[in-house]
Amino acid sequence: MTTTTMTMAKALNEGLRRAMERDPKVLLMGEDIGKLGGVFRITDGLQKDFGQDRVVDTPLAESAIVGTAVGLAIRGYRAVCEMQFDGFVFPAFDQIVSQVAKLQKRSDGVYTMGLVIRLPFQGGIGAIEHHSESPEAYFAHTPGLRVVSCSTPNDAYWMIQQSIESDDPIIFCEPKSRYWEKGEVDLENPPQGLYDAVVRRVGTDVTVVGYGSSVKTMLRAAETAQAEGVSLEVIDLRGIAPIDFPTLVASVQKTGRLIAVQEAPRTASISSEIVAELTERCFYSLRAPGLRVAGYHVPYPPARIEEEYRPSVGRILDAVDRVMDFEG
Amino acid sequence: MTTTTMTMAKALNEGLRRAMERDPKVLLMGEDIGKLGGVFRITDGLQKDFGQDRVVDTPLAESAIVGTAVGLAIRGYRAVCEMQFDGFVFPAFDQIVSQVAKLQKRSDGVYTMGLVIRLPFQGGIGAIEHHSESPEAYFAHTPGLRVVSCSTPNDAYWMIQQSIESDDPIIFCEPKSRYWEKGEVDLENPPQGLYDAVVRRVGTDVTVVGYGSSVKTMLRAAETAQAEGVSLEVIDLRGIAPIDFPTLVASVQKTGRLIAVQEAPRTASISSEIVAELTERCFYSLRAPGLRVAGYHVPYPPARIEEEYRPSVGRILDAVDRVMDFEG
Amino acid sequence: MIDEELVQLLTPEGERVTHPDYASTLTGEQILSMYRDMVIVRRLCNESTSLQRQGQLALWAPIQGQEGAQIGAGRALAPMDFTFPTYREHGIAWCRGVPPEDVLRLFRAVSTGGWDPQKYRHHVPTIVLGNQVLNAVGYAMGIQRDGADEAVLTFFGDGASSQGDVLEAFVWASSFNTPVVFFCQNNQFGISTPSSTQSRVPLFRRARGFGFPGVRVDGNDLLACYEVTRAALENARAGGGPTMIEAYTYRMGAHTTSDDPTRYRVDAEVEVWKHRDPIERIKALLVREYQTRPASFEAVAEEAEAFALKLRDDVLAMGRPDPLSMFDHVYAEPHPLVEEGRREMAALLAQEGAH
Amino acid sequence: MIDEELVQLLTPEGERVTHPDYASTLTGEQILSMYRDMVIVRRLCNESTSLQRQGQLALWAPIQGQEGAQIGAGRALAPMDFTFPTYREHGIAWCRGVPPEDVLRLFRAVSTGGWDPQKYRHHVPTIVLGNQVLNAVGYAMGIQRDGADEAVLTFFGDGASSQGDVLEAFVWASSFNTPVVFFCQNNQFGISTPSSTQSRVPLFRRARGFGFPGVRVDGNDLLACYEVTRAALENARAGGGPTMIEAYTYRMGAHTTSDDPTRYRVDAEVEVWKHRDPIERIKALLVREYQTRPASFEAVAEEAEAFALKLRDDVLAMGRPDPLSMFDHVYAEPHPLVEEGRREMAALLAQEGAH
Ligand SMILES: Cc1ncc(C[n+]2csc(CCOP(=O)(O)OP(=O)(O)O)c2C)c(N)n1
Ligand SMILES: Cc1ncc(C[n+]2csc(CCOP(=O)(O)OP(=O)(O)O)c2C)c(N)n1
Ligand SMILES: [Mg+2]
Ligand SMILES: [Mg+2]
Repeated sequence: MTTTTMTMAKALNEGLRRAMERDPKVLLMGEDIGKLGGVFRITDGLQKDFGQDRVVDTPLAESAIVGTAVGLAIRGYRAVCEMQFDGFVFPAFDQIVSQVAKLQKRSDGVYTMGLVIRLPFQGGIGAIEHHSESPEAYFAHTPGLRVVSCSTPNDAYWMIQQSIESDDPIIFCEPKSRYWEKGEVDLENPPQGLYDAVVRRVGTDVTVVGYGSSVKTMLRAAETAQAEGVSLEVIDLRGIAPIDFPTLVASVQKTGRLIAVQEAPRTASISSEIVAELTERCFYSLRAPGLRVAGYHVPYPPARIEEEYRPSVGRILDAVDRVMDFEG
Repeated sequence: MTTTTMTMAKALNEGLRRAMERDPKVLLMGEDIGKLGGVFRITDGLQKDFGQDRVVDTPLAESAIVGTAVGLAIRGYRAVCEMQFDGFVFPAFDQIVSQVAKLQKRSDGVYTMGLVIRLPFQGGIGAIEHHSESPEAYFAHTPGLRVVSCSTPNDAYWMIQQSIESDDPIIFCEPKSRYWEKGEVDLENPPQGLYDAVVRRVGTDVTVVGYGSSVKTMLRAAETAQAEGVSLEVIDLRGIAPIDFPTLVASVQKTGRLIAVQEAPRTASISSEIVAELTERCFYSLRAPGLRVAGYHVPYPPARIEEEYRPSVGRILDAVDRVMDFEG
Repeated sequence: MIDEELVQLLTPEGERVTHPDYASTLTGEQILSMYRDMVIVRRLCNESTSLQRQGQLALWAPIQGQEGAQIGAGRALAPMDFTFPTYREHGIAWCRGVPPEDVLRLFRAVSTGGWDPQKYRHHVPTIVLGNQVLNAVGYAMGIQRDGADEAVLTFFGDGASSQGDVLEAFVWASSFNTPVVFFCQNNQFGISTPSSTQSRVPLFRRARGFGFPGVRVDGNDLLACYEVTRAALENARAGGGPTMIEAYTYRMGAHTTSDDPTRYRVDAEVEVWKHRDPIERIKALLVREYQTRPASFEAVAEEAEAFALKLRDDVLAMGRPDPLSMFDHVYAEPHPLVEEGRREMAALLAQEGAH
Repeated sequence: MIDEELVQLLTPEGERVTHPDYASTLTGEQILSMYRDMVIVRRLCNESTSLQRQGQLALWAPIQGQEGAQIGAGRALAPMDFTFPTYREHGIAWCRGVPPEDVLRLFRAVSTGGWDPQKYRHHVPTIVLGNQVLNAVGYAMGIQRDGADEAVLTFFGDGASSQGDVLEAFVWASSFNTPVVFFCQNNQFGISTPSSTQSRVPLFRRARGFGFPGVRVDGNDLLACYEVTRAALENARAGGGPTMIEAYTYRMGAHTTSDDPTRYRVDAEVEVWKHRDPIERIKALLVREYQTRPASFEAVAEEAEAFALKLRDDVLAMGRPDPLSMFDHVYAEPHPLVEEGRREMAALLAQEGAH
């Protein structure tokens, strides 16, 4: 096993590089991704090595980035589109839900829409408005799309490659607050399937499930809970759409308690989906209702108070208390 | 009580007329809403009576319809924007989630965004693609917006007026397949609050909740179930965001069983939200998991097979059987 | 219709006029064959309208009056070019070889596409106005990367010209100098809205401000539409970048069979345009210049009738799709929710079947 | 910089030039006062940059080099006009009377707005590129309906000029002939992307194709920016409809304090533009033509220093907002989820407080 330590940003960069080396049809598109290497430097150095035709600094229009990626897909290319920030994916929303999500169907399978839309998502970096959004539920709700999120450098490295290889369109959510954290990357063997949920910490009392930057928060909560004698099983969802329910069911059948964590607001969200579906699948296993720890029902707040908005260790532990003490 | 019989289309038309008569700041904007009266004739005759400045035939661009409505709101106007069909709201998505939903907050309450976006939504009229979508979950998930849906001419008449009077932005979902069905309209007294859920049929065994065109389907299912000895309590949600949970809780505490119905796909949807939240609120009342009867996870199909896609009496009754027979 | 900015090679009376930049290169034989295309496509349109009236189609979007623009543009294509239509490019579909009954699948509501877009190099219909124009530019970016001698022809209407997607496509096409030709059929209406609402100046002028040429052509003049499109496509293939063509024409019929144009326009206007019929114009030319005999026109008419009969049969034979087909091709790779839905529906159908 | 299409009333050396359409109407006193504005705004910018370096601001978007464009445009406004900025219009905010510390609230990450937009008739910053341009056109539609003698001035950059929203705004402004002036600061970059990626032809030419005039003005020439904007606003108020102004300038600093421009541009270019500094140019004019004494410049400099000190104090005094304030003003009317969140957070905060 050849492993190297690198940041998630570097792992993504390396993953993109490998995908581009492997398949000449892969190209990257986005704002400032060439010379600048992207505002997060995820594409650093790639234009120098692969040229302007494969690492395309585009005019400033997200609908066009995605709309032309669709045309490139029809022509047999695989575009990896960078949205500079989560909050700027919305100008492209129409192309995503009306064309990207539907064209395989509309062409009766003649087209494959093997394109990837990279979104640096979630908050936690002290940014100004529109730079800390969590729009994954919009995409998960849309048939024809797939959504994934990485939480470690190793997953970043492999999942970006698996996403590019996929013939389906994938919204690839990158927890921007974790870009600079280091981790081991196994350069030889992919960890598991792109949509497989992974138990990051085994536990017995409560299943806590989330994705992206929440994984680290959940793990911290598990540490604290352990000290207080409560054992949390922490699951990294990875596949946001589709969700790997068998893995979640197995965990909840064991623990009997469920908490779903996300930064996005709660209404009609991924955590709503997890709670609703697991309630259906594990009705008699659940000793308390599944709870959701989510962003509040407000626009993402100014960064000085963002940590009060985001699911914190404290809020997760509060939910743990509630499911542990639940008596209806 | 002065009641008159009219179609939902006419009730909306009359409601718009009354709102315009009452408040000179109310204006209507949309594609083909003037001379033509809109493709569904909801605005029929209004341009003739209120002039081109108050019933504005716009250029063909939805982002601009909503984007200019925002500017009009800042200037103190109340724009009622018609999206010609549900599937054409997506070009305006960015303006809706980035500006409409956030500007009250961003201006610290100096602005009010009292605008209404009318969406003829759901399927059932044999239309071609993009004309039968149910995008309500996207909006319900977005803090700063409100979402409602009418299911009767009386509600249409009153809810459109209440929506226009509201200082908050409202996505107003009109079940287009019910436009031509007639009902009694009370021209004097509004039925209830804009977001209040209403029990349309009292029952004891299962709470069945939905909105828009599904209400009629649920009522038909209740008829059939009655014949088979099962009593359904049918609730018309009306307020999709926020949801009137107290009314739902009261019903589920009584029946102990819950089915949420919608045409939209199931993942991260309104029905997910209803099931998740009611599980939390009524954990010990529920004798079976709340079930969801929803559109399948596919793009809305060609109209010849749309009735297999939409929640049907058969599918609702199937879910009824499952909650009645539930043994885990 | 004396307009210096309008490219015309044939008067409404079918008399030739010269133009400094464009000359007709078509032979009499080619013109007759394109005449045949126009007649057949109009027949397709009429047949579809009656099929709709008889409840056999859910909807129909007629093209009467626009046959000259569509057959002119469609016949200017090289086989390897790729086209991105709206929902109204029946004439283009015909030129591309799409089986006519396939064109009707969308309108019979048995499909959301209708044909194999790669086989005919003709994208499936796009209903969300303007989306396809960006897709077309992306396809053209692919052509550039392949170094292929191909071009893209994409369509939109005067109404759609106001959509951000179309305008962004102009930016991109110019910025990347892509081999794409924007063909705007200004049929003067977006449903009820007159094109003057979309622009106070002629639409073709927009292109110039984005850095590439715009041309306004008489959209009811087959010869002019052919030559202008051919030149623009050739220029694109040769690396000359994008062109916008505004084909100035008129929607003689309703927007769709659901529409009632009497609410927003006067008969007199329609009458004026009847005299500019693209088919009659070519017929006059053929008679005058090529001495085409009545027998030839009759032969075309008969062929069109036979065509219509077959079309009708083909459409009536189109059964209701298997409801389970809605689960096909949603994704290229297996998806648990799709499979769950398929199983659920199969069980429900079996249950119903059992009753 | 000899460009026939560029309106200039002052050379980089501060010498007057004449223009057939525009003449300077400003008195020496006015020019000095605008000089003062430019100096203060630049000082604000420098102070903010150091505040950011010291960790007191989350981010800063500098305007060095664009002071001429912004003070020129800003001082051309009538009090009742309304402005729609991006995130970089600090000079406009200054002219509108927005308290300078309010401009920094967004960048200190204590607010997502910062000032009372109705009071100063200056909309809150818009970060999603292009959104505000449509909002501005809507506001102008309101002015029309009120029959008011007012106009709207809206800002965007060369990068944002590619966004569908900006282009749709052009369509609408033209179609409804709204009293709106589009002020595009072409500072030649959208972060790292050169403006040539957004357009191969000068941006101002785009307007003409949409049916209204476009003017390119030397953005580093205060006098020209003032006159061109004033004329366009007057024309708009008089019912003459929209104008697009492209202020051709240069972003001397980084895109924001997070940016590293050495990655994508060469120092030599920046050097060239240093000689076109809008402030130096006006200073030269004041000295040459109005014999302004060093003492006057020193007084301005001192004022700017005092201003900066006060600004710093004001910023440092800006406390962390009450976390519970995130629940305020989300809706105008009560909302159960907002109230639930408020209660939950209050309880959590109380719990923490109790520890
Ligand atoms: C984004 C979007 N908005 C609205 C519609 C509804 N609609 C369908 S056709 C049409 C008019 C289009 O006019 P034009 O572009 O001139 O094309 P034409 O129908 O005249 O060929 C409208 C408004 C749509 N299909 N897509
Ligand atoms: C819709 C959208 N996409 C991307 C961004 C990220 N972004 C912020 S500023 C900027 C460059 C803008 O360039 P320009 O319009 O020229 O304005 P300038 O910053 O030069 O004043 C980008 C890409 C954004 N804010 N909004
Ligand atoms: Mg048209
Ligand atoms: Mg710029």
